[in-house]
Amino acid sequence: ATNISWWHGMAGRNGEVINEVAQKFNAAQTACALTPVSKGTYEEALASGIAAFRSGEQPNILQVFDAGAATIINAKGAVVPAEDLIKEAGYDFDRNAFIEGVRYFYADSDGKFVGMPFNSSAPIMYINDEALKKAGVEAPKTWEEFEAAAPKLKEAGYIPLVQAQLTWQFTENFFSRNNIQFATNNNGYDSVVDTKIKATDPNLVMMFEKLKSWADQGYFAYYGAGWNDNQKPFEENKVALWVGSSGSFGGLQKTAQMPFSATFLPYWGSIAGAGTNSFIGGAALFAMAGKPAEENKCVADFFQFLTSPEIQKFYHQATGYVAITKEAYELAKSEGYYEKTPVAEVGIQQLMLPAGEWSKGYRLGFYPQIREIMEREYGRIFSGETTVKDAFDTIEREGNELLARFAKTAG
Amino acid sequence: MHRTRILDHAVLILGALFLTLPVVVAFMTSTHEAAEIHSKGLMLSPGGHFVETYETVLTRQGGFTGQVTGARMMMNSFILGIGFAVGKIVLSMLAAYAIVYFRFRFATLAFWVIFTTLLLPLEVRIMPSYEVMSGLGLINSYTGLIVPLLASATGTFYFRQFFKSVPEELLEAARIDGAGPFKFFIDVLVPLSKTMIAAIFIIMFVYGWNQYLWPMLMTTDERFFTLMRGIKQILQVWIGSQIPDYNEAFALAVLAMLPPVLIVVIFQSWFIKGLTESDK
Amino acid sequence: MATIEIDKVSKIYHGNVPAVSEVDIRIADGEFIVLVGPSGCGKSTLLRMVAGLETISSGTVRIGDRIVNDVEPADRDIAMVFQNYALYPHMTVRENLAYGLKNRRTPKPEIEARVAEAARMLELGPYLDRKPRALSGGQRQRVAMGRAIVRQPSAFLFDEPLSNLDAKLRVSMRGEIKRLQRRVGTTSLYVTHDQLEAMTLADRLVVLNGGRIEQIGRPLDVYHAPASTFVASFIGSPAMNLVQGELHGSKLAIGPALIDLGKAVPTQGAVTVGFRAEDLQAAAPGGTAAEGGSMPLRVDYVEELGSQRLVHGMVGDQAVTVALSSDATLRGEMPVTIPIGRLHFFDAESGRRLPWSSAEPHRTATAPDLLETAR
Amino acid sequence: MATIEIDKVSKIYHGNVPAVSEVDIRIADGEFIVLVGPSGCGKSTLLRMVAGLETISSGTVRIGDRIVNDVEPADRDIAMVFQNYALYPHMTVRENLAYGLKNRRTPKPEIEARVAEAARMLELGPYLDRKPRALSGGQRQRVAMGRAIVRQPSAFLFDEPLSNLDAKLRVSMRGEIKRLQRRVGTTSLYVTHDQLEAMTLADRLVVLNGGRIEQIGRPLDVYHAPASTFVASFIGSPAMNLVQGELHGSKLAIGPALIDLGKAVPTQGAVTVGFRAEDLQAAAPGGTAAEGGSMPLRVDYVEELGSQRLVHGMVGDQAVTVALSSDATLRGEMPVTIPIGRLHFFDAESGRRLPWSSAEPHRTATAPDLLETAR
Amino acid sequence: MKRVQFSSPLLPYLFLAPQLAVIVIFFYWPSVRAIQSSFYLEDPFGFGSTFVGFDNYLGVLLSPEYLSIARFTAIFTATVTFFSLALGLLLAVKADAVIRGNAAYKTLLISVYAIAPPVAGLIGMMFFDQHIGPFVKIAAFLGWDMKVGLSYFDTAFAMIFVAVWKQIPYNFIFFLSGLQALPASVREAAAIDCRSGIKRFWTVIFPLLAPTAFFLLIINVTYALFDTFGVIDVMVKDKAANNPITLVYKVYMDGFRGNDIGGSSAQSVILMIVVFVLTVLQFRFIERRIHYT
Ligand SMILES: Nc1ncnc2c1ncn2[C@@H]1O[C@H](COP(=O)(O)OP(=O)(O)OP(=O)(O)O)[C@@H](O)[C@H]1O
Ligand SMILES: Nc1ncnc2c1ncn2[C@@H]1O[C@H](COP(=O)(O)OP(=O)(O)OP(=O)(O)O)[C@@H](O)[C@H]1O
Ligand SMILES: O=P(O)(O)OC[C@H](O)CO
Ligand SMILES: [Mg+2]
Ligand SMILES: [Mg+2]
Repeated sequence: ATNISWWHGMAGRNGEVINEVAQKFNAAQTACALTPVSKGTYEEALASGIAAFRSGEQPNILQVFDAGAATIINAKGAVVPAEDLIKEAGYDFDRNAFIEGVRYFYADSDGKFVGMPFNSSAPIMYINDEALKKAGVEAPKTWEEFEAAAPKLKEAGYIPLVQAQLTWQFTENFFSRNNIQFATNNNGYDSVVDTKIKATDPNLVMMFEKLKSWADQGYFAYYGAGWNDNQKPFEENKVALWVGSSGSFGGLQKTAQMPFSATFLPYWGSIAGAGTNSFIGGAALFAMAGKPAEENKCVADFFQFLTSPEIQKFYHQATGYVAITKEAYELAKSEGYYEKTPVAEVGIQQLMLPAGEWSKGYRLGFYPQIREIMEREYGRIFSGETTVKDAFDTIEREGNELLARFAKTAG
Repeated sequence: MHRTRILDHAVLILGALFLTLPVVVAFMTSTHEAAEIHSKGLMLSPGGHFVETYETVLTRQGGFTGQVTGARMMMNSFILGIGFAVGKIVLSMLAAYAIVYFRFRFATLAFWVIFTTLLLPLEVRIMPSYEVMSGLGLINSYTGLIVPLLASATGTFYFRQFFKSVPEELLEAARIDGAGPFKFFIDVLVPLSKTMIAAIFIIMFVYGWNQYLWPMLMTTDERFFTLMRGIKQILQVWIGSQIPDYNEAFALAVLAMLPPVLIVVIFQSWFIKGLTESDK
Repeated sequence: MATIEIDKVSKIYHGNVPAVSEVDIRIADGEFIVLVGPSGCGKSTLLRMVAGLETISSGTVRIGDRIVNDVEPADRDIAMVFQNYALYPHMTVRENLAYGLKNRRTPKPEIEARVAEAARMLELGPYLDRKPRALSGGQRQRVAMGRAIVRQPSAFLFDEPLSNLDAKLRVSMRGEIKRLQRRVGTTSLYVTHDQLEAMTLADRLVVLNGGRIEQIGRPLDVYHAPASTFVASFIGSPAMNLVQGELHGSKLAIGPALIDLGKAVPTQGAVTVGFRAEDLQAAAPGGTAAEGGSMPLRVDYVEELGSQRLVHGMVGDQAVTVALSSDATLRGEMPVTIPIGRLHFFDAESGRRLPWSSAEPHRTATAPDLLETAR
Repeated sequence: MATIEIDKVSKIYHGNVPAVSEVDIRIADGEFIVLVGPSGCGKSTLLRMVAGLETISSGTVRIGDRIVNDVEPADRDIAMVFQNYALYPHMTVRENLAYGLKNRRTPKPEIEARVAEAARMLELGPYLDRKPRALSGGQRQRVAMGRAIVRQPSAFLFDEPLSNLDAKLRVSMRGEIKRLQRRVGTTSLYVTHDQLEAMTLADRLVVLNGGRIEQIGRPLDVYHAPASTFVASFIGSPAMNLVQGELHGSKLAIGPALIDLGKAVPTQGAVTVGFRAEDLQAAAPGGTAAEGGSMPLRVDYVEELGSQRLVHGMVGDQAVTVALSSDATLRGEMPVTIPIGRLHFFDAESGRRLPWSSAEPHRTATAPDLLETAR
Repeated sequence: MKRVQFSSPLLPYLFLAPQLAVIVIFFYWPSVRAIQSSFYLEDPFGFGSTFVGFDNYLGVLLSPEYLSIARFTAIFTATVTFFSLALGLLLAVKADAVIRGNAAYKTLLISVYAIAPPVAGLIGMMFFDQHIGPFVKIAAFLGWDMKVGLSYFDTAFAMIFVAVWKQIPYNFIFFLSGLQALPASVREAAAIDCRSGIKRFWTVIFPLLAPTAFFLLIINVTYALFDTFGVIDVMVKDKAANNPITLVYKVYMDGFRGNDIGGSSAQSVILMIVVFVLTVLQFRFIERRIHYT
């Protein structure tokens, strides 16, 4: 059999599910043998993949997360576009089989799939049912509604709002949910040259000013950049509303000490055209270039295998990540999965909301580092070391420097 | 002279507590259930799940190939620790022998070439090192894990200091007794260096065992994962969106510290002796 | 066994001051030569050149009839005993003794026989399986000796082999070394800075000073006719009294004392006068000087050694020590006399011995000769 | 200045064998006491208990009229000179000297005056600003002495202060210490294992053996009337000859020799007989024993010391050393005589001195007394 | 070196060869590559690189972010070095002073030596966890609302705390053996000359320990600069955010995580220079170091 390797950035239960998927693939056919390897976090998996590529040791398949998409897609020659690979292997490829929210993010500006969407998630809002009942409020759809409900939630003895990742949930998906332009050059899709991030967008600044004032009033709590630090209080029934990943669902079911449900990530009612779908989160799989044809064929076989409704359904149910094809979604639905576990449907529904001009995706080079800058500045905002205004000025300046630098290296 | 005894003991007891308590807590915590730790925090008393937790950690077949058990990682850590220590001792003893006991043209140059490596730890040149390694096809091999770490002069430095302290007359007596360079090395110097070798072995074993970043980069094949790599894996859960298996994390941490700590504690007298001999 | 010829040998370290300058010594087969001199005078350097542990800057060293300048130490057929013994700490006594032989590929049975013989001679039998650290200083010293003996070399070289021992042990090991060397009859070159050791051990002793030979001779010859003030003050304990004197005709003035030498001496004017503490006698107060000159001694302090007492005092402004039997009477101020024949004269400037000096260079058979008959 | 009283002092390390057992010594004001004994006999331990560096297991130590058992070393008003000098390597000589005074808050001008005075006394002036490592052994020793002197303590404690020096320097520093102590008159307790040092320095010496006092006495008393074979063999060089003898009536049999003591002695049967090498004389061959017994000596080997020769030989199967003047004639087999009055008898079992023994315990004024008048 | 040495035309080179080979291949080659890359701007995947002269250096040195990390590194290094040395010394002095239980204390105090930095980080991270960390609870009791991971100061405190904790045993061992190697008689002489133990310590014992202390100073600086990598990596939980990090961590972040080869190489070279200067200082002092024997 032809051996192919797959480096990913998942651990724990999610890592085990990846192993199960690979086993299923290996069991389903004999021509190819797939070996997945955990390379640490998303960031580390990308970095390891790049380091390995430089010395010709790259795996066949590399899992790259949303923020790293630009890095790998812009490196012409690093990957074989998934769509080409699959077609070359003699399979049909139908972009429209994928759900709306998944369709564009890992595609080039022509819509050709470069990466193969795999574990897709959406930032959704988890709801502590007990808390809302106690406070006598409904789950907010907009931030305005949240503002109104917050004092009551606080009064009921809860921290009204906590989130898990400010960059993904309150920055990137702020732009998508409110349908605002994130960066020039069509959110970076058109060219790397002269792409500029619009971090000082007045609406974004307003959002964070709100967050800051909510934090000051006790309506919002921030525990730093660590995901788990922020998730913990929700599990412990101290928090009313928690913005997390649709992929957190499986874990929460085990740890949450109270009944919970979920709804869409709120948007601002005051912003015209808001309420569009969110960017897809999670990660995609990329076929690395420089591999022999028979290995590429195996990769194509695997991608094909992945998109099969059964596997999608399995993965969706085992992890909480959303199904990426309509067929798989329908399958799960038809089996009554969402009636039993309505929370599992929230993410996919959010992704299937109508798209806006700016909710397809973004493509920014060195974006993992730009996220680091944001994380740093957000930390400063909430520890009172800087003002929201200054923070975004810094993010925009340093972000643009990085983008310019990236343009140079990619040019 | 003997008045402040009680104060002395108080300071020592506090110090010992300060240093060892966290380790004890880590151990105690590892014997509780994850959910209990999750809600109640760290533990000071034993929890009764010692056997299960450690059995799981040691034998649960993680990874895709099912080969990443705690025991396997432990074995790899051992191979790395021992391989590194032995390699280091062999290379550096030979080099120090040449430098101290031979008169040759480029002695000073050799000395400097070797000792400038004290300048720059691996972390700083990690990227180019990785490239060189993969250029040589050493990724995913014990050689690749071990050999590059040998590229530093600490061992040579220790042995050089030690050899310098060996009485001159021994070499002179041996020469009169008809021992050439090989004989002298094998018959006299190596046996004389026993304590020193033991001490360096301990130091280097601990160093090799504790390697973190390098094995993380150098191994993509699960068969080569070390304990530190395993810990990293567990930590990742912390970062992500799931509950960490605190108990297992601590069990793994305890397993990771147990062998080197035991070695240091058991052989502490050699260790201290070696350290002081090499100090000057 | 062999002769050793050291011919105009010099050693210059780092193109600098010479440590050993043009030393000539011819050592007869079986002879016991002691190199003696103060610290830093070049004794070890010379010995180590003979051993081959130090390169020879100029001159030649011959062992037997072979020039060994370029011969490896192991091939010179010598054995050496070091000050700190240089035993291999990780080997047992037996292994220490056998090591040199093994390296020479001596057959096993012979090694065993020689080790056994050496152990017997040195009474090391019970310790053969101990490591050196389990031995006392004296035992270690004996192992070092044994290591030299088993090799049956042409020559023994000793570099201060006793100086790490305490006083009592030193005296007894001294005797042992001497007896052993007599017995095996091996040519020996022995370095020490202890004049007593030199006197008692040497067939001939070589006094070194600043890398040059000051005097070579049989111990008693050197004792009784030191070639210079340096030798005079170095050999003998307590050290020879050396005072400034003035010669006028047949008269010698030492501070306040005037001594009649009986006959005129070739040199006149300022000289250094030497006389040994034990040659001085207490004169009866007010009595006349018997057969020598008398000097007034102001006693400073007295050291009781039990067998004798050393009286330290001043003659004029010069320090003089007198060795008296322990029953002599003492007074604060006392005249002491010196037999004329026991006076030594040295040039006041160069310190070299002057031809007119104590009449009797040696009086009896020297010890080695006697010993031959005594056995 | 003060007296020191050591009263039934014992030291037991780790509840084990006692290092010092029930030692009683009363040291008079200004007296110079030397503790002497072989290695490990407890000398240092005792001294260190007086210094306060070691706890006292039982008994009391009194300095002046204060019991100091629980007093800190710094408060005992003593100064100590260590074997390796224990100079503070990071301080200059001046700072070394001043350190103890500074800690005592002595006024600056006084410190300076005292340091200057000590430096003058010990001729340390030129080295005051050097660090110890730039000094020779003798100079370091003097700094150590100076450090003790500046403190003007009630007592000096010395632990083998000279044993790191070479032979010549040791002899001269010995003289210096003695003179200095006389001059400042400070009560002193001095430890050494060198019997010569003990003899020459002590007003009284204390011979220790296995933690117990073997004998206390003035040096010559001890020399001439050793209380036991231990003391006899320890004090005096060469060591006293000790041989097995048999007493029958007034006859003493030593191996082949039979000596007539002239009168019967209380003890009979086996005894240990002691006589000093220098008390033996060579008898004319075939001549009759003059006023003592004669023993046939088979000469083994001879050591020439210049001033005398030591003849080592056997009487029967017992080793005997004879010190002869360097002009005595030697033969392989020679009779030696011993004055009856110089024989010592010891119990064959216990080694304790037997009442009948050499008639003249001491013959002249001892040195210290003499010195008083000599100055 | 030795008074007597072997001389052989080949042997010394033979003995040196393995070590030199390893060093040349795994040290010099990568180091030269690092210096080389520092002058280029490279595409992460290695498809091309542009020579940019000193741009990478300027970029680094002019970045306020880099300078603030440098500042933190300096503070971190100084604090960790100071506290781990001081506490190690304090414990060593006390362990040296007591006789009873000496061995037990020694064993307990050095046991932590062998713990890997990431394991130390892991334990530290749990101790300072915002939700279950016992230290945070103690701090809260004292009125200190500790937010490790959010508050720069609190995180720095926790990092320093863990780094010091990990390093104390090392210093303890060296100080203790240094103390025990001091000539007993000098300490006794001091006991006779000076009543106050504290004064004695500062005027006699500490100056004599200076060589050991100096040696440790260098070791500790190196430790704080480089070996704390594992501690920091674990304690920032993969998200540097506005948490304090050190220069080495920044090299790793930019180079390995950020794929900015040129920039991180320039940082490596800057670090090389810093360490080089430190080493030169070290050698100078060691040469001049007083030998107290
Ligand atoms: N390796 C060397 N390099 C330079 N000078 C040296 C060396 N070895 C000895 N010397 C110098 O040569 C002279 C003679 O030294 P040597 O060791 O022979 O003296 P020594 O008589 O044996 O003295 P000691 O009694 O102290 O052993 C001394 O001045 C010494 O400093
Ligand atoms: N700290 C200690 N612990 C246990 N035993 C000790 C200690 N110090 C000394 N001893 C033992 O006490 C006895 C007396 O020792 P001490 O040092 O007083 O002898 P010493 O007469 O000074 O010998 P030396 O001439 O060798 O200095 C010895 O047997 C020694 O082994
Ligand atoms: O935790 P995940 O997999 O849902 O991913 C979240 C973000 O997309 C990471 O950038
Ligand atoms: Mg010498
Ligand atoms: Mg002693």
